[in-house]
Amino acid sequence: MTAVDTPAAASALDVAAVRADFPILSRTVRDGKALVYLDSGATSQRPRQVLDAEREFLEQHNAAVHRGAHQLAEEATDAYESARARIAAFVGADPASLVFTKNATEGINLVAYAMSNAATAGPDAARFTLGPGDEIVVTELEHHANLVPWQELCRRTGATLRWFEVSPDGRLDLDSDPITERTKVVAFAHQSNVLGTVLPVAELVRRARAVGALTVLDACQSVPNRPVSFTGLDVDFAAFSGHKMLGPSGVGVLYGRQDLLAAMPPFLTGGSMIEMVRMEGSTYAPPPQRFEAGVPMTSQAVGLGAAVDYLSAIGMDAVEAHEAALTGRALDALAEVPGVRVVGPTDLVDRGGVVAFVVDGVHAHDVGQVLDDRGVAVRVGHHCAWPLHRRFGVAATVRASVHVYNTPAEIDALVDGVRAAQKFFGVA
Amino acid sequence: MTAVDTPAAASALDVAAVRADFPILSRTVRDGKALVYLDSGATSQRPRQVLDAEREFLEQHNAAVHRGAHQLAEEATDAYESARARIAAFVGADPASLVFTKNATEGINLVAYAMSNAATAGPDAARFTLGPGDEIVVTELEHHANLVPWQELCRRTGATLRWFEVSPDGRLDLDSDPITERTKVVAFAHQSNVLGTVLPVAELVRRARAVGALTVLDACQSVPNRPVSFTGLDVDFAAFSGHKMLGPSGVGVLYGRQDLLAAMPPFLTGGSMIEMVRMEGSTYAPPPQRFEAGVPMTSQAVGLGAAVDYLSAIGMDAVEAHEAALTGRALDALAEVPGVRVVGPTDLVDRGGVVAFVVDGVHAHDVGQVLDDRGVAVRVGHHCAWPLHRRFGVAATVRASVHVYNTPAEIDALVDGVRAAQKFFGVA
Amino acid sequence: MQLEQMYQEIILDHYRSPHGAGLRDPFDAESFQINPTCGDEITLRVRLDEGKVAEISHETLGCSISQASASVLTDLVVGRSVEESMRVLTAFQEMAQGRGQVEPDEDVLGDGVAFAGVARYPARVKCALLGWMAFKDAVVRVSGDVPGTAGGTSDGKDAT
Amino acid sequence: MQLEQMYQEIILDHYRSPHGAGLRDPFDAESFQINPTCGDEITLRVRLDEGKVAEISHETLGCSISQASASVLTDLVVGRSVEESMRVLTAFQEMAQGRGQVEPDEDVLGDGVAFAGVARYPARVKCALLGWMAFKDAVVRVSGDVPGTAGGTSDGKDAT
Ligand SMILES: Cc1ncc(COP(=O)(O)O)c(C=O)c1O
Ligand SMILES: Cc1ncc(COP(=O)(O)O)c(C=O)c1O
Repeated sequence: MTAVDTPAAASALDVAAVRADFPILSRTVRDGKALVYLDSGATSQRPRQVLDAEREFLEQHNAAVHRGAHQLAEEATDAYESARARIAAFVGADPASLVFTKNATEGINLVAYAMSNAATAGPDAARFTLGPGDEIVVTELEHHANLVPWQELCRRTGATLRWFEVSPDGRLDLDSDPITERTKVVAFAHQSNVLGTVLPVAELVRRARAVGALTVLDACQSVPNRPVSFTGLDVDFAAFSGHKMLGPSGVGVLYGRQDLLAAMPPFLTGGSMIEMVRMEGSTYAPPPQRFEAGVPMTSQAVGLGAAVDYLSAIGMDAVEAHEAALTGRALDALAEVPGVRVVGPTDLVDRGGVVAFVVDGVHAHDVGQVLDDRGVAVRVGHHCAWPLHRRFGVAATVRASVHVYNTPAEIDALVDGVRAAQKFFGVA
Repeated sequence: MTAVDTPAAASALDVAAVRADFPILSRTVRDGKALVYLDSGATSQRPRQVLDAEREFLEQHNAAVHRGAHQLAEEATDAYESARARIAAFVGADPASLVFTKNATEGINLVAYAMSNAATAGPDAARFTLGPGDEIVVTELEHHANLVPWQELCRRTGATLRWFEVSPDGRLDLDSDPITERTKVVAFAHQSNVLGTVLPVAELVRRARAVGALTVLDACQSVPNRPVSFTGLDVDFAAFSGHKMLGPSGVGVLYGRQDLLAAMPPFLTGGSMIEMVRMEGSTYAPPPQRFEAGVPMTSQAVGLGAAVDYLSAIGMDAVEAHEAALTGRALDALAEVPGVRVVGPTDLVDRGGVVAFVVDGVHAHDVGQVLDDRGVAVRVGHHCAWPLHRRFGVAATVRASVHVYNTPAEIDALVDGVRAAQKFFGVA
Repeated sequence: MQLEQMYQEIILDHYRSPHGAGLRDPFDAESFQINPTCGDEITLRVRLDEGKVAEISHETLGCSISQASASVLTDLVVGRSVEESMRVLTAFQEMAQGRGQVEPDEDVLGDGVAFAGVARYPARVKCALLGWMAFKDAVVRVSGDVPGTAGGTSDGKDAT
Repeated sequence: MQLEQMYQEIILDHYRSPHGAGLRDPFDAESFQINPTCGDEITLRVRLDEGKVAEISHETLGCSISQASASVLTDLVVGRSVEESMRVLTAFQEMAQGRGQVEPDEDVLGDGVAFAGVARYPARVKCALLGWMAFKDAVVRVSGDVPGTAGGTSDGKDAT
């Protein structure tokens, strides 16, 4: 649980040099306080390399992709597909298995809707159909984005939702396993956006496979922060968002095993995803085009490609080590503050860089306000994981989350701020 | 049909000053040829005001909107909601009736999916349910984005698709009206993206209303090019895309009458659109939040707000007049070229700035290649309106489309290029 | 430090010993409201008597602002006619949503003016309004309609 | 002007008088392929005889490139064994998708080398391949599998 555990690779990340790439980090807030941005778990900031890549694209190559026969359209298409290829390499996947979406939420909804669409999509799609008696398994720690779409899929199809529970130390309770022969989908986060817990993906995939269920990985809190290979993890689907990994908002990725994507009915329909359209009916293009209806988020894909290049240049091992060091420092320091309780694992084993906590006698919103007043930006509330908060008997937590640009001094500012909040509200 | 019809307001648009705002227009293509961009109907270019607004947001105010309690989150939320308000004013609507989507395609799909979701969404949503015996009416000139989602909705619900036909002169054939008491939805383009034809919205709304059907307007080719008020047009829903109106890709808008949005079940589900989440089930926020699941396209909404400011500063009357002048010039000049046939109205009555044509004896792709070789960027193919092309007995057309930055000289370059193509392929 | 502008002593006092805290019987209507972003909850009961607000009691699971606000609400509306209380509510809401631009009227709002500082923090406005929305909802449940207000939660922004 | 590099005389000649144009009987299999971006279509028939391509006939509704390509295809594969024809197809496809980086082998491709210029225009690659994909599909329909090729249309990028 201490900073001593930090791999040597952490030294590979020159945080001062990194910070210089992020224009927003030099601004001040609340009457001249330096910004201490500890809310990257909600959305990260963008380095100028990403901003420049998007701008260069828009000032030189912008056109509708896959649709035009002029030079700009060629260049735009190349930039878009090159981004897909680089992002695919970054997550250990083939470019043809990557679908661009607007965010991870859309990616998960895409899978859920394709499954209900399977009911009317003919024999190829039969393996995706669900009905009464079938079950979908999630976990109690899911972000709403990987919970509500499955609730709604159950509503549409008559299937039943089941879930793994969470143990008091913030780990997945593998003994609460609801997977049975009726299970058709097992959807789970790679890392909790509240607890920081990294889930045992291999074990969950093994159990899902054993009953022939499909696996859907919510990789929003893993792809930005450590080396991830979807083919290595052997999941069937995975989703993540650009804005949490130094890339633009408005772009996300759904990964799908190619044989599954090829058999899956479309979700959004319209231009660019068709094979043949008649008034009487239409047929659809092969993946990934089948799942990219309409003019896509072109410059955003280009920006995400640049973000992946940026992260790769630092090295994802170094990113992981850097965040582990900061997390260890935060866990150690918060453990020293009486009345502060971390919700989630208190050591660094299978744990990423988000730290949620409660302060006895001071509501999370009030802690956050004191922090904000000192320039420290954290998130307060249920962080779109309301059932998890209910399970821990709290309405809201304070969550600090780190990325490549954070420093040990910023962790110290957080802890100082927590003490100041206790003092302000008279509980210490 | 001639440039003489041009309203005087055209002089209000200083095209040289406008062009100076668009960095991409000063680049060259194909070995030093000046770029003549006549493909704005597919996607428009962005002025630096839009690029700057997005960058300023990202360098100063970026955070997750509606989720944080720190200063950046406040500023980001304000910027996002201010953009919504300005865009709403631009299309004559209340901010609460505007939902941000990734593009128009998503907006139309949203309505179509909400309607099939209504089947399992309880009594409030009953007015949206569809089933066998119900009918959806579209037109033969629709973009695939306003056709395929309705085909798929019919597939999901058992409803039947009917359509208005198109007359030989490229107008909607109002006598082919398939609207009956069974009609539940009438979906149609404000302006065809191929013919340029502006549809008789008031008459279609009247006929739909008479049978109690909902109206869905595809405003992709009208909002960018002329003054539009959705409340004035009295449609129930409307959709458009940012990238066609000088704004970013990855952002679009769905307009919906507030009482309808309030009763409509959600489409994409996840974070930010909920009221209360339990493992057992969830309830949803009021619109527009209900329809904006996940971290939205924040900087893109800000960019679209800047695009709307930019267009408003020029004045949409001036934009319309400018485009009419260019369209008139193109129609006149093409009429002089033997062997060239315009597909669509050949006068400026109820007609916007896209001109599609065929060249006898030279395939559209080959015409496009000759134009591209001369720096003239047009689109060739069916422009995602395949049934319309079939109706006119052609596989592909050449389409030139204009926006604020185009000049009469660029129209001349187009026409010269068409003649050159005829010469190159030995048909003139 | 701007904190003191927001957390004025009056607010902290109400927060430490909130008036009306603890649910009481009998009551005419009860309203349960939540703040969907932070999960805060209030259960509020109202008892009317001959067109007047006779009693308010509430159980608030929330931050200092929402607790203090429910307390101030209790002080401000108990003993008033329903119509008057709705005028106070409107004034409070206008101040809270005024982004610090609305000058509060101390004659109408009493201790409520202390919340003027909260109005400059948009993320906290919902906290300040949580109890008030519960009060309004409870009154509607008793009387079927709310005299003297227009819209309120129906703009979609402040519904809880 | 780069146009001439793309529209080489050989291509224009084939376009003006395409070989194999007009559907003929008898045939062993027919394939219908479309280019979803521009709506171009080809119907292509193939007749095999003792492991050789005996006849090809086609009706092509498309641009100069797709018509000329179908014509060159006819010249190149008629009279060859199915296996040889698939080697030619692979070579043609590699060149067409090579972005101008693949040096074509004239011994294998004959007039087909004229399409090397097309490879530099990604939007036209599908035009050049339309007839070849139809040919491959038709051969599969006769023989049930395609000797000597790997993948082809299954990469999702060039399926028509
Ligand atoms: C008339 C019309 N409708 C719909 C669309 C689809 O817009 P988007 O691809 O941005 O969703 C377009 C443009 O492609 C269009 O021109
Ligand atoms: C674990 C997890 N899943 C899903 C999401 C949803 O991502 P987005 O809102 O970008 O779709 C988030 C972030 O908000 C997350 O942290």
